[in-house]
Amino acid sequence: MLPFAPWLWVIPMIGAVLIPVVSKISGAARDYFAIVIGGITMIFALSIIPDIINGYDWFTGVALADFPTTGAHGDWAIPWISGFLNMGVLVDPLSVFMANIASGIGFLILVYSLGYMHHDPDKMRYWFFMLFFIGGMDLLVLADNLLMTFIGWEIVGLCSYGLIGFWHKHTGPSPDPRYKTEGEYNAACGMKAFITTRVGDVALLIGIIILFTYAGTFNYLELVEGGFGWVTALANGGLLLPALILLFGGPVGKSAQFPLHVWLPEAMAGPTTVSALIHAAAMVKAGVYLVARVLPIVHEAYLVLGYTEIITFFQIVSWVGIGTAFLAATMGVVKKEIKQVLAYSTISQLGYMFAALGVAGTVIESAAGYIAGTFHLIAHAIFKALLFLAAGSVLHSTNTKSMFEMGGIRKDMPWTYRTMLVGVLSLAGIPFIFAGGWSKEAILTAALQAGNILLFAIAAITAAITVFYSFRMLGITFFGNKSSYLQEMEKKGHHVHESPKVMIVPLIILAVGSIIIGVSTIPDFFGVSGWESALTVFFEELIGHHAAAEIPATNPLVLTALGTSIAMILIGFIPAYMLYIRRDGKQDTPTFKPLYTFLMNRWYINAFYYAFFVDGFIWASRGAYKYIEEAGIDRFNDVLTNGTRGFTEKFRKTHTGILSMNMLGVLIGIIIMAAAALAVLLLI
Amino acid sequence: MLPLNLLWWYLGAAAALYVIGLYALVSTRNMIKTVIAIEILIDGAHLNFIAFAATPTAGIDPIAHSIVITSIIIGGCIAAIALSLAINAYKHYGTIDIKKLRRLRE
Amino acid sequence: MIDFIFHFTMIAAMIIFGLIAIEHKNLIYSAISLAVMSVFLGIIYFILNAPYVAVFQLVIYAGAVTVLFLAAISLVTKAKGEEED
Amino acid sequence: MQLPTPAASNWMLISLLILIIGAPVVYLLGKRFEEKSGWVATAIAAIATIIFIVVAGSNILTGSPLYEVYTWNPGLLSLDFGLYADGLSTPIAAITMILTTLATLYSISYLKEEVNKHSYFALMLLYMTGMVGVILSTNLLEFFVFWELMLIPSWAMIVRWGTPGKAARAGFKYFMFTQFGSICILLAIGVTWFISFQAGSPTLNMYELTVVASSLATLAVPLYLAGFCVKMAIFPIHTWLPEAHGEAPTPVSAILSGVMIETAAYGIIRIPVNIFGFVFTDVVLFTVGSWVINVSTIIMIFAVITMIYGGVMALAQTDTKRLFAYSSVSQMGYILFGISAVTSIGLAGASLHIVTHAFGKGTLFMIAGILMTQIGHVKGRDITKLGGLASKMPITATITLIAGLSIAGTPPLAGFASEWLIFAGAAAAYHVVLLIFAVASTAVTAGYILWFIRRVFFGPQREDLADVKEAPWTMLIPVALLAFGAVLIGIFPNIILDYLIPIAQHIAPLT
Repeated sequence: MLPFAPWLWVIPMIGAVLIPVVSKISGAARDYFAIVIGGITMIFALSIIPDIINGYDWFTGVALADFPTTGAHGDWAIPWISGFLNMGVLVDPLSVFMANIASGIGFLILVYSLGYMHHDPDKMRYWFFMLFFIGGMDLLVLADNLLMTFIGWEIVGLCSYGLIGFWHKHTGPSPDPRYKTEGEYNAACGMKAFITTRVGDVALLIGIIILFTYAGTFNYLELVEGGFGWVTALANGGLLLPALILLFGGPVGKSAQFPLHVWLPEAMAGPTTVSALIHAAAMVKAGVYLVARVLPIVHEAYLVLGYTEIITFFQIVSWVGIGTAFLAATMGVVKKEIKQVLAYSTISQLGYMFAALGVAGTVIESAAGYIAGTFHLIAHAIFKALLFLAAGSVLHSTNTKSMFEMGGIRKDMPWTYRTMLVGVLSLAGIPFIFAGGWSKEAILTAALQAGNILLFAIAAITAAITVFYSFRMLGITFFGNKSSYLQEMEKKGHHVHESPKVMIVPLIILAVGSIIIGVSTIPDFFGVSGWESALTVFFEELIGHHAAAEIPATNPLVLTALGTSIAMILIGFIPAYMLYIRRDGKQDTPTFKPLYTFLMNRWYINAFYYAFFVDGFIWASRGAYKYIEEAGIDRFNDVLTNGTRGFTEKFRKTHTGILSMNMLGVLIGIIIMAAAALAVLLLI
Repeated sequence: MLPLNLLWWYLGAAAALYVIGLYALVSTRNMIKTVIAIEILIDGAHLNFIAFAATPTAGIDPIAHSIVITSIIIGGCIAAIALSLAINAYKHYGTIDIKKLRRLRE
Repeated sequence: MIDFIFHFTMIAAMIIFGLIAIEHKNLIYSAISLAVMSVFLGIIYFILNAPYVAVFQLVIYAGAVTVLFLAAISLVTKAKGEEED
Repeated sequence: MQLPTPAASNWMLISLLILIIGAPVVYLLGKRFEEKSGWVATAIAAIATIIFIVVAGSNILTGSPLYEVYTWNPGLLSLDFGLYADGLSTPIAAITMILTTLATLYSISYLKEEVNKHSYFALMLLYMTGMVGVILSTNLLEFFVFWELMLIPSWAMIVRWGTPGKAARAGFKYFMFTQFGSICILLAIGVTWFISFQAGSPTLNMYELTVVASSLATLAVPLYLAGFCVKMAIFPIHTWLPEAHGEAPTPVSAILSGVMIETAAYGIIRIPVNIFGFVFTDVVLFTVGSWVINVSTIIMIFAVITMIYGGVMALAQTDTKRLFAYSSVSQMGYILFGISAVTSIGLAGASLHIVTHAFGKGTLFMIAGILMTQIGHVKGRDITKLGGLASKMPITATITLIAGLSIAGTPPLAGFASEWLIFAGAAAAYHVVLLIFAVASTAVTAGYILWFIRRVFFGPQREDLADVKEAPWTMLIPVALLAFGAVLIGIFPNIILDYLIPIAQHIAPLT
């Protein structure tokens, strides 16, 4: 409702630029300035929600009003490069949801950071990147064209790079033997994240540019207009599927899907707040957002034109998603660090979202899968931020990363424990009460509805694994006896204590939020209008009236999905309870050693990438430098010069300076010329 | 007027003088002889000019004549200077053998 | 015919004296041969309708240059026993 | 193209004359006040820069290019000495003058230990004249004269003030390669004149040449391309660049990499593409299946090879200046890629990339110079001996990050604005396969830049670098201004592109 939506990304960016200036005043002023900027951004984000609820026809792209009339959100566009590109803002349900996640959760995390980053000396850099990130994320989701989305996309990547490597000065031992100190490892992790996502971005940029070449526009609304002539042109050129897959490359990189998922676990090297905001709630959702943004356009094109390449594309999306979900869940089972477990669970949950969206694209009625995917996105943003912040609270207080050095601290940190429990239950997808319950069931329903039984089965198995590792994490961290590490710390007089209020309050807000979202879905399980139908109405314009006929709660598909979901929760929970919550101080001893090693090494994918793409590439480039550049081209140049010099040196010897010799040369020349003249004469 | 077939003979004579001069330059090591060779060379060139100037097609060309006269005078100067160089070289090094003079340079 | 013979004679004489001028061991003879050659060349110039050239040829080459040569030779030639050519 | 009526004023000539006259003035003054000669040279360069930017810029903003013409040689060829600043040449000339002025300012600190400074600064002004003249000239012979004027002072500076022991060889190589290119250009200028002579209107004015398709045009274009590609250091003939840029004194490296080699790109846009554009698209060399290989495709293939090869070579370097030099090779590939697509978007992108690369690479070379002066001329350029400098030199580290990411094409920095235009230009000519390789090389770019930054600035603090201090302000101000330019152009590329795109559309043979 507040004036204009671009302020959402302009304000935090300007705030970020001002941070170095404000920090000249005092440290406290800087911290509170950042919080205020975050708060203003959140208010702006919240203020757009009523506009959306009042209805907004996305497909026709009716602008609310022209800039700068009061209340303008829609077609705010200024020419950025005249004739090519307008900078504009697109306000629709999806972008408003995403902007609220980025700004709202971002604000809570900024508040939390006041406590968490209290002692850090480099807070100026921290606030700068955090605010810049919020601005970039808002730009990404509010942009009305692909190129600006890409710009926001790269800005968040840049901030992610800056924040993962934030602690590059730490001198502790490195977790990875490739690096000497912890700081170097952190910087390397940031670089790994940037380069890996860059690979996806390359594909995305190619896809955007191909789309631009054929459609002549970057604008989402203009892509829909005009009967999808560009889709026909692409299909005739045989480029439809490649272009879509290239476009999907960006989300694969940014949302850490197989085969580019390797960067996200390393991204946990940054501060926990960063992990919570960037690597759980906001940035990694950018990929899901982009697919959700493009899906209605492409799906509509399929319905109009009927190119089967589009269906193939969505099948690829769904299989990549569910494959990643399974892959990451298995890896998460064995991890020893609390943040690593959460990282793998993030990858896994993102895979779920892609699976839902992919499934939505393969059927005519895309609404069910689409809403399941986007709803899971929102729910996950909230409970994963909660989990990370709770984990951060634990880390802050125990001063260690490994879960096995914690244990039995639920009495010392009651609020952290309670909020963490809410998060874990949400992650496990406990239906009826917690966020994540309904969306998981909806994803399963969508898979069934699409008739994709194999995908359904893998999703169900993954759900069980998810329950298992989330309770494993909870059990090892909070239950059982205190570890020897903690006991030693207590001997030194360092007791585990509850975190300050400034950290606990955001946790509670997020926990309440996830319960509210969970409870609000209760009617949906019984076929009454609840969240699902509300969302369907909400997204109706976006997904183009292709909602499924109402699925009654008694529908066997829904019941099957719900039953499977509950069964999987039990299957996952019982062993986790036996092994980790009711344990008697036992350490986690691997049962199947080969499988354990295999999972611990992340299916050897990471090692493979390092061997081939990092070390292999550097090795190859050094080899190329040595053998092609130095021994080849450079050598050739030298041979050329030396050869010329050698030849002239030899030739110089004939220049004796003796007059007789010179004259002999003249004589020979005359004779040759005479002979030539004679020959010419004779020939003529 | 010089008949055309005779022109060929004079051109041949000029070429012969030129070749003689060159041959002398190649073969001799005496500086005085070198100067003589140069003079013969120049004479060959002069003869060429005059022969052409005397042909019926070109008519008697006073420009060719004046060029040759100038050149003759220059040739005399060349001889004078070259000889004075030779004398100086002789006074300095006691020889006029160009090979020996060259060795002295090194 | 007589005309041709005269021409040939002059040319032949000139070339022969030119050869003598460069081939003779004695520098004095060389210089004198050069002078004689110049005289023949002067005659040829006369034949070729170039009287002024002939005059200059005779004055400068046959006269002045030869004198120069002789003077120079007399200055550079050593007594007996010195190397020649 | 129709040239506008010549302007009544002669500000551009004055700006050039200030530089030309300034050079001997600096030399003569410097004999007496050697320490102050740098300041005098900086002031002269700054005055010329300001005059040019104000005059040409105000004309561009009003929508009419600035054209000045003087009778040069009224003889057989009727040569005019013209200076022409339109939406394409103005930004490039402006960045050339800005970067050179800042490099001159930077040189004051860099050359603190050197002797004979006044000759250096006099040469610098001459060098600047050459580059600006190349960009502004309208006449092919005038172009060539300035082209040579650009070569000789830079060669002298490399040889005299470069890395001791290595600079002579590097300078020789630079001179020989470039001179080879110059000969090709001279030949091509001759052929161009002959073509216009055949067409009945002999002229050497590159804006008035109208050329019809002839077989001689297909001779002229390869000659021009060979000549300019040597200067641009395209793949097989690039080896002079890493040596020359690596061993030159660092401010000169910044100019060499930042603007000088781009003048060749400007030359390709202005001469072969503008005059003989049809050769690029119409001359089909052969066809592979349905893939038509024309001149444009061949150049694009070389450009892509250069992009990837330069990037891979940069990964293998352990010497900062050589790393940046190979990075320049790679970036020249981008520019040639944009040009050789001969689409209007591609040309606009390539022209913008000339400017953005000048900002980015100029900054990075000056950063290398800062490391060398603050740490040591030998040690400061060896990446393996550096580390953890971010806490010692926070400003330098920040600026390096900005400039490096701009080179790597990260929005919202300048490099991205030009790179996507280049890629979109290639896509507009439907070179999808080449496009994929080209965009993939941006990942390599990000790789070597970030790896460099990580190795030099992040990681543990090394004990032998404990007493390193932040650079003096005469070095920091230039790099900060350039980095600010990179950010500014990145956020508002339209301040250049709005005036560039109409000209690119006019030049481009393909729409």
